[in-house]
Amino acid sequence: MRYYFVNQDMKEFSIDAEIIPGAMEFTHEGKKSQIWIRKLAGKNYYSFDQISWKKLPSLGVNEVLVSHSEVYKVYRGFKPSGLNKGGAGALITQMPGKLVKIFKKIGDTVVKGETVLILEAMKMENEIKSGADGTIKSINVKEGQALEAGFLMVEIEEAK
Amino acid sequence: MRYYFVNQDMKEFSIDAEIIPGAMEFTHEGKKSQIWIRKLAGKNYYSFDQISWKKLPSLGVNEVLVSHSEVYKVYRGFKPSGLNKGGAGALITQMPGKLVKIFKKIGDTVVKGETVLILEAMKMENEIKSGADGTIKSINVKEGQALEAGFLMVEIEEAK
Amino acid sequence: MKGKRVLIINRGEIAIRVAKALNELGLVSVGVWTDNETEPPHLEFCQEWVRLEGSNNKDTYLNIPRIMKLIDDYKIDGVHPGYGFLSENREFSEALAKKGITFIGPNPEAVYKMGAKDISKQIAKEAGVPVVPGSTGEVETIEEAIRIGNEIGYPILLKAVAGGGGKGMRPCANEAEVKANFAAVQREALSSFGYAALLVEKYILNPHHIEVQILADKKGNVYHIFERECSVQRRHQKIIEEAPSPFIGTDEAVRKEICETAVKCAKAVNYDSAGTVEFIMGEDKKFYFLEMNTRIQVEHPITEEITGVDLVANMIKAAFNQPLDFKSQDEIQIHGHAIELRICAEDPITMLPAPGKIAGFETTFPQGIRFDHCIYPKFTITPDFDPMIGKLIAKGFNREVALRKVQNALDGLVIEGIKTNIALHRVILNEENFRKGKYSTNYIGTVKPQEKVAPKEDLQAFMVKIAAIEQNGAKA
Amino acid sequence: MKGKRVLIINRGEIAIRVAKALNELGLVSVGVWTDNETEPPHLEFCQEWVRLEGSNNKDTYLNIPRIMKLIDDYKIDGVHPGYGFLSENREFSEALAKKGITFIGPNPEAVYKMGAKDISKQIAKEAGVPVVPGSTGEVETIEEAIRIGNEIGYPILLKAVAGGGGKGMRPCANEAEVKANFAAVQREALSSFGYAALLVEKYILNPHHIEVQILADKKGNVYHIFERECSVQRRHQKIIEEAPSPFIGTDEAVRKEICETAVKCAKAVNYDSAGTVEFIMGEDKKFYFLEMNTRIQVEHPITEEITGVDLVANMIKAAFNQPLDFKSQDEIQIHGHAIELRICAEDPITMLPAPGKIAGFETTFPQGIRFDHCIYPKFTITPDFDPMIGKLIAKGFNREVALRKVQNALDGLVIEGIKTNIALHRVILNEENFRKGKYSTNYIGTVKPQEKVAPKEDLQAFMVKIAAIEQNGAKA
Repeated sequence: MRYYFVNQDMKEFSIDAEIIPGAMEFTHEGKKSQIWIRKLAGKNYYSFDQISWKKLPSLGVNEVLVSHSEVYKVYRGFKPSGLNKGGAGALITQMPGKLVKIFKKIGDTVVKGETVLILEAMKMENEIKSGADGTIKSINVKEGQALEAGFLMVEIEEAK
Repeated sequence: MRYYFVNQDMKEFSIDAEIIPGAMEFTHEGKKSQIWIRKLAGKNYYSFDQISWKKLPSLGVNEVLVSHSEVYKVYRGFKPSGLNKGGAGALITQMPGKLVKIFKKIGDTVVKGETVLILEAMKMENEIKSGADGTIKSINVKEGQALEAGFLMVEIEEAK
Repeated sequence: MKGKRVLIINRGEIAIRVAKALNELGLVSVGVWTDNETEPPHLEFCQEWVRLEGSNNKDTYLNIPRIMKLIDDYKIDGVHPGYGFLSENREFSEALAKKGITFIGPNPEAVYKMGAKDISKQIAKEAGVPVVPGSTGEVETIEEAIRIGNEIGYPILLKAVAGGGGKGMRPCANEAEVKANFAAVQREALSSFGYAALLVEKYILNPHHIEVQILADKKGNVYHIFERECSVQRRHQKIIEEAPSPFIGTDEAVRKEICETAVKCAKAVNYDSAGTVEFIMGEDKKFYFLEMNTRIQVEHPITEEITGVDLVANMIKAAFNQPLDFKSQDEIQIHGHAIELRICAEDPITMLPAPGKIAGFETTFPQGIRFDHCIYPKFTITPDFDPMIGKLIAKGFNREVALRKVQNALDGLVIEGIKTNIALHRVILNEENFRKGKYSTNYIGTVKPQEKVAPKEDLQAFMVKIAAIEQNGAKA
Repeated sequence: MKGKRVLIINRGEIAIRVAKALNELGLVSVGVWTDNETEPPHLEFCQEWVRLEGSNNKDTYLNIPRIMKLIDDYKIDGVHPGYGFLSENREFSEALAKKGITFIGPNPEAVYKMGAKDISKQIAKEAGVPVVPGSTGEVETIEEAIRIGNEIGYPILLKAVAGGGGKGMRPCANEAEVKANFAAVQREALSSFGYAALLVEKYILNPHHIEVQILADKKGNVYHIFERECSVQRRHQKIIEEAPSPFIGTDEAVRKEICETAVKCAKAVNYDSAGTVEFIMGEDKKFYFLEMNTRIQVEHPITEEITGVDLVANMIKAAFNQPLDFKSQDEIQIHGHAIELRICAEDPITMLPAPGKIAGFETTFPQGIRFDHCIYPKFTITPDFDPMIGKLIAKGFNREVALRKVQNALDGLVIEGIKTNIALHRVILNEENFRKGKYSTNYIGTVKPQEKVAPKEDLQAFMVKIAAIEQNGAKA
């Protein structure tokens, strides 16, 4: 079975794995490896050799874990839109926050590094800059709006 | 709905109760009372006034809790037989242990206070004495046998 | 005091710490929940839970009228503000005083006097406490700057009156540098703040932030509970604290002097609760008064650990005019060494806040660890509050043992689902200068431990998760 | 020392305590699981888990050949025995020595000498340590008994040689009582033990059980870590311990004397690890050597709390010939007060063991509490092991504070599904004599706190459970 995985930094991994009794066997770049799981006092432990065991804090995956089209669990409120819109022209919230100001409107031209909007998070104002030269294609937020992480705020049509 | 309850000391209770939103309303000896339940950080809390709250260690009941014929949970391995055989002529294990010695056989006469058998528990030998004068009616154990709590070891026919 | 009903106007780990002390002393701890945090973990330790209406801090933890109403509605006898929020708000403590409600903190007068920077400096001066030397007012000319430089001794700092955040200030090692820089700093000041006026003050190289814990009662007894070293900072916020200070080390004369100076400051404002006097100390171990915090502080646990004094319990006793646990300064002694690491929901490299929802939380600690926190699995850290979610504290027979324990504890602290500064702490604890106890407030800026943070092994963590999920035959 | 692989041949809270220390010191903690306890909670703190085949203690924790095989199979460098099991077994420590495996405990010679009661008493005598005065051998006649009585002073105890458990002994306040009782005790001895011979020894009224913690290294340094008062006992087993001893109190002369006497005992057997010298102390504060325990003890935490010395970590360092955390006796000082309550799975009134399965477990503790335990929800306490499942330890600035904290902690300790002695501890902590620190080993027998244990409110608990079960819409 093949698994896909996208971490907090939008980096993507994939790996093949099969279930064997008490463990999971992985194949990565031709190498095989097993990870054993054992329960103790109600908690999960994992081991690579069945002698050394480490506690597993939770079964929850905080990023996006997909196994052949089946989404396991999404803790950080990533909108699926966030997944395939990681490009330079997509301004996506990296943390929950409140939109303070938008400096552009649809159709405006922007240059790479130009501040498009200001997002307030954890009592700090963050200038969100354009990742590319181009024109504003869509604006999906308005000032004062509260946003969760992974929200696509603005799309920029990159100049060819 | 009526609930029945038998505690560790074989004492029995019964009470009437109805489910109301967020709480349970009890009627005992004509008096009505409510107990409110609220979840916090994954734990259950209970309150009698919705202001003072106390943590509830678990939903598990360690004794026998019966609601109109439905047995909820039995933690201490009481055999149902143990429930209605609390009399002076019934020798029931009060804790798990190992039977070391039986001094009597079926038909033997015993006097109240006479040692009938020895039960080893927590590295200590406990002399189990007859609670009444009478004759041994049944012996449900053999020497060396491991027993859980609430097991009816010996029945004594009480002398009239 | 027993049976008094005390409202805790705070949240998180400090609300828990305060509730513990109240319960232990036989008072009734009353905690609040707000509409943007309906199930706050601190309520676990509060005997009573009441609603503080509103969904942002202005309407809740900072809303004096609403809090006064709660006090009426629930027959409250006293209030503990924790730190932040209304803990150093004169208006609040006066409003309580008017109502005859016990404020668990100092008298309003002390809050006011130490709250205003200029006034507190003046009071310190008058009490004979050294403050950073410099010009009393604005400095118009190069000549005047040089005159002051010769007076207080070089190096000096040329600083825009309206300055801040590193902008519009420049150190000068001698007259020549003053001549060379004066005009430039004026221009910088003008362009940055629209106001060219400058100040001159002594420039302290590699300064240490050292503070002294004060505990005082309403009978005029003022004690010091020794010092804390808080020089490991980012964005002028502490992230690691130790007690006693490794910089003062075995120099008992300096320790005695700074502690007794702190007592002087507290006495100057008739201080009558737990508080902290902050100093800046130069490489020459000369120290100068910065400010006094008239509240219980985040880093109070390390002082509790090395002295055995329960600061929060004694703060409550003082407020209700009960005798403290001790009767003389000599009863208080340093015993061992303690270190505190602030665990924050932030990126370990950029050190920027990173709120989110906790997916997993596990601790496997050695003996001698104290973890003051408000973390539980599935707890959501919102942007509304400070990113600090816990304080990992180790006490050891000496600094080496404390370091060993806190390092092992850090390996046993696992928080999943959010970014934390745990990885940064790991680097610092292994960094040579820190291990030797040789660091100033420039530490993060110059040693840059954040650049040595190792990237986490995503792929392996990913495999372990898959194995666990499949073996549990569940989607967690 | 770092990287050494250490096998822990124990279970429960002490296996956890040892594993914590090993991990912290950078060693590899290897824990065992047996066939009658396949998921023991102590493995949570062990880095490696290995199987010790067998389902009763004779085949597992007491089976030396099997343990030696594990040591070979898993390349073990050292062994920590905890307490009980093989912790004071000369054969085991010799077997390890022969193989060159480090035994984390004293040398086999010391284990042997202090293990045999008669030899240890002899060694103590020779070292000039007081032992309970009495007849050297059997006493045949009344006249001889009286002679000894006059020699050692009344009251004396007439005691069957084969005696024990209170049978065949009688105290005599003077010659007349000796005359009156001698024959009777002989008869009692004959009937109970089939052997009439008697011993005479000094009878100590209201005795205190006071013990001194020893920590020694392999270089001949022997330190005392002050005393513990362990007089609250049932069936000659401790249930509450305090440090320092409230009976010795501020009498520093006696404290110094008993501690230095303990050091003498330890030096007499070239002691080189952590150990405890037990004394019996009379109302006159005269004390006599009872025995020496050549292992880490259950109640070691209270000593760690008041001195800041990590006994288990230092015991490991000593075994691997590493320097201890301190270099002189003066570095070790008493700081505050600590109390330990042993939490046992037993009936609070009869004090008889009551094993079973834990249904629920919750703790809500104040600051300054340490709970060494092996409890988790659904943990089954089997009759195979000691009924002690946890140790609730409080440290305070003084005894009053420690009492306050441990009492509050006890209210916050909830264990459901089994009977525990929590209710008994609650009575004792409220009992006047205990609060005043005025108690001897007769405390449980004479004050009888067990008779004041309040019956638990079954009906209310029952209603709460129903409410929770129904509201959770589950059968739990």
